[in-house]
Amino acid sequence: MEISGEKKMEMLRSMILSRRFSEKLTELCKIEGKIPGMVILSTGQEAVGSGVCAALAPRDVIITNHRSHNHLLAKGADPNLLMAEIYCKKTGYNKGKSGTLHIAVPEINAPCTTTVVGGGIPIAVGRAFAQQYRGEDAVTVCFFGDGAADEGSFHESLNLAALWQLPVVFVCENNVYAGAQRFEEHTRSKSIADRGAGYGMPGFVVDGNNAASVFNAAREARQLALSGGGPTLIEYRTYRCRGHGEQDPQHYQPKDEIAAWMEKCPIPRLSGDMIAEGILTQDQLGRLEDEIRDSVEAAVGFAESSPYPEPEDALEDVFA
Amino acid sequence: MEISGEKKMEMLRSMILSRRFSEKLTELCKIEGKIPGMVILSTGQEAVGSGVCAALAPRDVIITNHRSHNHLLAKGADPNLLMAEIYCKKTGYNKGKSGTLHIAVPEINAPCTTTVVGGGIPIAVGRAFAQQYRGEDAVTVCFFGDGAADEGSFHESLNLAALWQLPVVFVCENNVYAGAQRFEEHTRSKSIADRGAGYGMPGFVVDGNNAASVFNAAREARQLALSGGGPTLIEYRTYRCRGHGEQDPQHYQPKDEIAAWMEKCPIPRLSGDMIAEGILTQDQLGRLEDEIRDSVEAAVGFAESSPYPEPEDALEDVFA
Amino acid sequence: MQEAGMGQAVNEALREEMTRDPNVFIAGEGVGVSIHDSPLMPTHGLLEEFGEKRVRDTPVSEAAIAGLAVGASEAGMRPVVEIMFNPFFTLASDMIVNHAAKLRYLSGGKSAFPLVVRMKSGSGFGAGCQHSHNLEAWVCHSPGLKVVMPSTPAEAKGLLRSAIRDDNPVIFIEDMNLYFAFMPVPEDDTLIPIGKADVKREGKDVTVVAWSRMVHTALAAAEQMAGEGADVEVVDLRTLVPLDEEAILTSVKKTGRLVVCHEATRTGGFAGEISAVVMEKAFSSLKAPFRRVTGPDIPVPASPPLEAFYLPSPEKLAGAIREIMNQG
Amino acid sequence: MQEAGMGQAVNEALREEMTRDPNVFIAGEGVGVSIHDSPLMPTHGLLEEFGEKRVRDTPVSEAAIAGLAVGASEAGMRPVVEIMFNPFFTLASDMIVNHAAKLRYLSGGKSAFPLVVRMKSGSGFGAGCQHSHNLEAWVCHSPGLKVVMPSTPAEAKGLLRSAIRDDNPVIFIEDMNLYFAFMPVPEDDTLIPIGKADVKREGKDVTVVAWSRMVHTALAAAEQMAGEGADVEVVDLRTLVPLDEEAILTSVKKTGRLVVCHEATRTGGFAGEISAVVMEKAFSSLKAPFRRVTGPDIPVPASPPLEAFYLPSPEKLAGAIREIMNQG
Ligand SMILES: Cc1ncc(C[n+]2csc(CCOP(=O)(O)OP(=O)(O)O)c2C)c(N)n1
Ligand SMILES: Cc1ncc(C[n+]2csc(CCOP(=O)(O)OP(=O)(O)O)c2C)c(N)n1
Ligand SMILES: [Mg+2]
Ligand SMILES: [Mg+2]
Repeated sequence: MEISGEKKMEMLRSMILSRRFSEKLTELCKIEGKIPGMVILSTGQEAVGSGVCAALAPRDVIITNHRSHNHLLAKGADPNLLMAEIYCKKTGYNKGKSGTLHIAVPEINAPCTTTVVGGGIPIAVGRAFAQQYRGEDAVTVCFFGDGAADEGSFHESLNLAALWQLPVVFVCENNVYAGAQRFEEHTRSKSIADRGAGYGMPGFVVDGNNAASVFNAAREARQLALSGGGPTLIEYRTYRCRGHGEQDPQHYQPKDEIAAWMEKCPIPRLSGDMIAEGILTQDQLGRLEDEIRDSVEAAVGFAESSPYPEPEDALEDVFA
Repeated sequence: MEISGEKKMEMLRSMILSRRFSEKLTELCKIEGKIPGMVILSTGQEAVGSGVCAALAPRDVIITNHRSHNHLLAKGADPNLLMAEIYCKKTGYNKGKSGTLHIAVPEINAPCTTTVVGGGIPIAVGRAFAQQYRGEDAVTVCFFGDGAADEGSFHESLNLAALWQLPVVFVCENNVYAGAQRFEEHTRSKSIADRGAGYGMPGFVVDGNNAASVFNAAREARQLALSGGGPTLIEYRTYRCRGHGEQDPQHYQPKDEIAAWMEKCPIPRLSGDMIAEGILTQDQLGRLEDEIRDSVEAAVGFAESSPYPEPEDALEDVFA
Repeated sequence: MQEAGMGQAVNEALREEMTRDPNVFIAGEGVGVSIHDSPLMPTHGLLEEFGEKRVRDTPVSEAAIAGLAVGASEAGMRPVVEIMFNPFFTLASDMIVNHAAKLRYLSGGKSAFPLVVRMKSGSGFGAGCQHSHNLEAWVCHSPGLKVVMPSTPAEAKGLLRSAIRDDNPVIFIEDMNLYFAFMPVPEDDTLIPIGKADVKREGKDVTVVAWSRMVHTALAAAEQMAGEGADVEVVDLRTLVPLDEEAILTSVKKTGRLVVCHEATRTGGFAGEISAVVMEKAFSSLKAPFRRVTGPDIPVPASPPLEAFYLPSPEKLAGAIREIMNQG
Repeated sequence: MQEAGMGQAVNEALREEMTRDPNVFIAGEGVGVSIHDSPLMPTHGLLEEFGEKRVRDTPVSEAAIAGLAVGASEAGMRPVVEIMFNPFFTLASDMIVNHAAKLRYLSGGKSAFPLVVRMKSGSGFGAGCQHSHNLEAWVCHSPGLKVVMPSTPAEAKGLLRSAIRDDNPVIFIEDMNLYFAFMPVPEDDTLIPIGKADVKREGKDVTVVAWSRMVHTALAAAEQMAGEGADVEVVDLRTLVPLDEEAILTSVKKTGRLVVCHEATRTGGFAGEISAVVMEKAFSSLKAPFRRVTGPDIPVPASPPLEAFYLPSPEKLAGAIREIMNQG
């Protein structure tokens, strides 16, 4: 299907923002003690979050996982508040209680982020249930990894979502690795999408490094869900260009494999297409890059200058 | 494949024993306070346990579930000790600690019976792992229901078993119901066997009321597993002719559905074939029935005359 | 006042809350069409009354059931889901403990998860240890959850209504034996606050703290001891988290003696928490050693004499009371 | 004697037991090829040494990992499986609590399940509450399981070897902070018996019971209090189940004062069990109220000042000791 220039621009901006944001974190993580916890990035995978979220309306909900920053930025998270949370500052989205791994942003309909692998999937089903129950014109998208598809929670959730024809799109981001384990080392199945059939649910394998294909598949699945056609399982094939997290030396990842996938980087691919189509100039791209770079620097500035929470703040927010 | 007369005889005997044993329990359960706990029977489904176990060697292992009596008898359990355990007597297989629901008979390689739905599946994988690790010429069979196939444990286990090509045969006994829920009310999938593909595992739907088909499918799957070809998922289609358990009034089960399936009863089907083939006479069948009836009566007598365990025996057998 | 079992009381509470608030729905295995065709069961008749939209039979998938509650509650709905038997909580525990209980905190207080998880518990049915295993101590040790264990139908009704209206995840545990014990249930719409214990019997010599079915064991033991001249106070916790420390301490300061009775196994049971609170905050009031009367550290056996041995009885409890009456 | 962290000590124990007994194998997520390329980690190098047959990387499937151990151990193998972080125990809990712990009992003593489940625990890494959540109280409340939580590398080594040789399921919890704390580890093949506590510091005024990382907190607090003239005895439980009651009671009978320190959250934590045992069996020896120094009843927060606030510190522990030194 035709994708508007505006949507393409939205995806491009979102991917570049996500990439610069990640690159900045890669840099910051090298400074001992700067960023608490395990920073986990989507470098190279940006087309998935950015393409899927471009296909969504603000009222649509996403549930994400440990590799969330790209998804959250694409859904409209404020880089300042996101960075401040990653820094574990009081001004962050979750007052520093979450840190980098579980950032929840209900105000943009990204209300639950979990780092329990597979944990978001049943929750997404529950969120979609509420949408169906109330007759909302909205869907829920659940992002999870190829490794997560081996958890029992995946199975129970997809079966239930299909049974009840809930308006949910299951987005499996197959980035070749689950921790240090390659895809073919954790399942004998040819694809995760193949599993859809076992639940009576359509399943597709889609190029996850092509923002346009990502967008189109998500748009169709969303449409199906909105029209009462139930859930879809989309497996986006992409690649984790950095380690599992920033502390991972990637010793088990072949260098030439990384390089080959870097060649397939979704950002120049989309910007190149847009330039060829005449809807983007090198100049505009340069200005976009600059603007994004500035906003990332501003986010770092905001986070750096923000205070940590007070120790006793730890006692708040357990019960409503 | 050709099935020997001996094997057919073995299956017939095992099915009739299981049926009479169950019918006796149905009777006993009507007597208030006679049989503790929830008695759960396989009436109408006997071809599955009896056909599968006939395809196994004594050294092969079975892991069974809440609906175990047929499986255990078919694997060679002693009716006396089984009945005594169902009666919760000290002389039972498990000294009354298990009762009807979790009877374990390691001496016939039926070492773990669990009533947690789906709970046996990961354990079967572990048991098969030990067989592979040690290079044993044996397989593990795991019996579970159609409802159990919706549990997360099913998914994780089948994926792992396929990945490691373990010598295990997954036997899904699809008896149309999971509790009060019909098959099509708990999954949108056309079959449980369809799920095999998602793990890279062969999956078959087989008539579960035809002992010969049951036997043949199990024999092939066993052969594949023994030869290093990994696991198979077999879904036997059958029907639960009684309620979920003996306390279930079956109010949600259409009477004509029960009657129609009773028409497909696997026992006369096999004995009829055998008579037609000339390997069984009416007379022999009558003697077999008598003999089995006597052994079931004897089992009841044994159980009735056995003592209960002493209260303090409860404290034993926690730790090895 | 009508007489009813706890299942019926739960049923009434569900019916009334579902009628009051369209955000309330129920889900679980057999909550609609059940193998039990009995009006004594908690969800009996609700499917007929509220329809398939609000009474959702689920596949046998405990993690999905719990996740359904987590996700739907975040959206402002008020799910009441059932985990059929307490031991199957294990299968839902990641969703409950790592998600329902923690996601609000992780959001910095932005999200809320107003859900109720109902679970059946209790031994006495010969079903064995995979069906009978009281695990309230687990949920009590999971910050972010409230835990309710009523002892009477009337309180079950009032507490469940409060639990459904509470903005936090509440674990609501029903002893199945109480489905078959008929007691008065008011027809009004009383709410009983979560976090308040109830003194079920006043006494001056010894405090017995109990909850759920064991409250009746405590009352029976108290009667027995009354014949021996000991005046037993029975404190029914009703809610384990938040714990009504004040009620416990007030009683112990009066009596100077404490026995805790629970059906769960001994080691690591919630009696330990109560002993710790009392030892921290009313140490000087204590006149005699503490006693616990609990299930022994074994899985619940199926055989009737063994299962009876497992269960704390009024006699065992009276024995423990007697022991410490002679001291201090 | 070599100096090593607890990860290295665990590594040695695994290596030695795998060498000794071909029935021992290890399995889990990243136990072979790991994202951590560090010799400080417990399973480092074992894949290279023992090969893929005995060092099994699994998919992200905690229930299957635990079930693998249950099934294989029934066959007489001795699996040592890893659940990466303590909160993910939830996902394995049905297999461990309803199966590993109960199936022997259900078999009437015919089967045995000689397996070890290793879990990493402990806060301090800014990873937040889904990675940091000490749940030892859960497994301690599950009859059929033994529970080991060592405080030093040398004891981790000796205890893990005993755990692997034990014919029962053993839960072995390693605080990750101790992977980076170097202490002497003997090169001999000492076995430390499960079920024996160790007095890490003798003292006459107050007993501090602790385990795992908190033993070091207790020792630091004891040093601090020594400067104030209080003589603190530190009892390191090492094993929580079976509990070495004798060691605790002997110490409390000597000192008359008890503080329990654990990292897990307060309500329902294992300190309650210890208080109950002491209150039952050494009541008359007690001179002062009991104190617990534990994590507060909150999920573990990520932000450094909040996470530090969560952790019981030597200062907080010293404060509690000081309070009860002034009494009795
Ligand atoms: C239940 C659970 N098990 C293990 C982990 C540790 N862990 C974190 S991420 C990860 C790998 C997940 O792989 P995948 O789902 O493919 O996501 P990716 O990291 O590749 O995006 C693992 C094992 C966890 N967080 N949760
Ligand atoms: C984990 C778990 N959830 C729920 C139950 C209650 N239960 C017992 S049997 C059963 C239905 C199982 O259906 P199926 O797997 O099809 O087996 P069948 O009874 O039909 O043989 C249920 C829900 C249980 N025992 N374990
Ligand atoms: Mg991945
Ligand atoms: Mg069934």
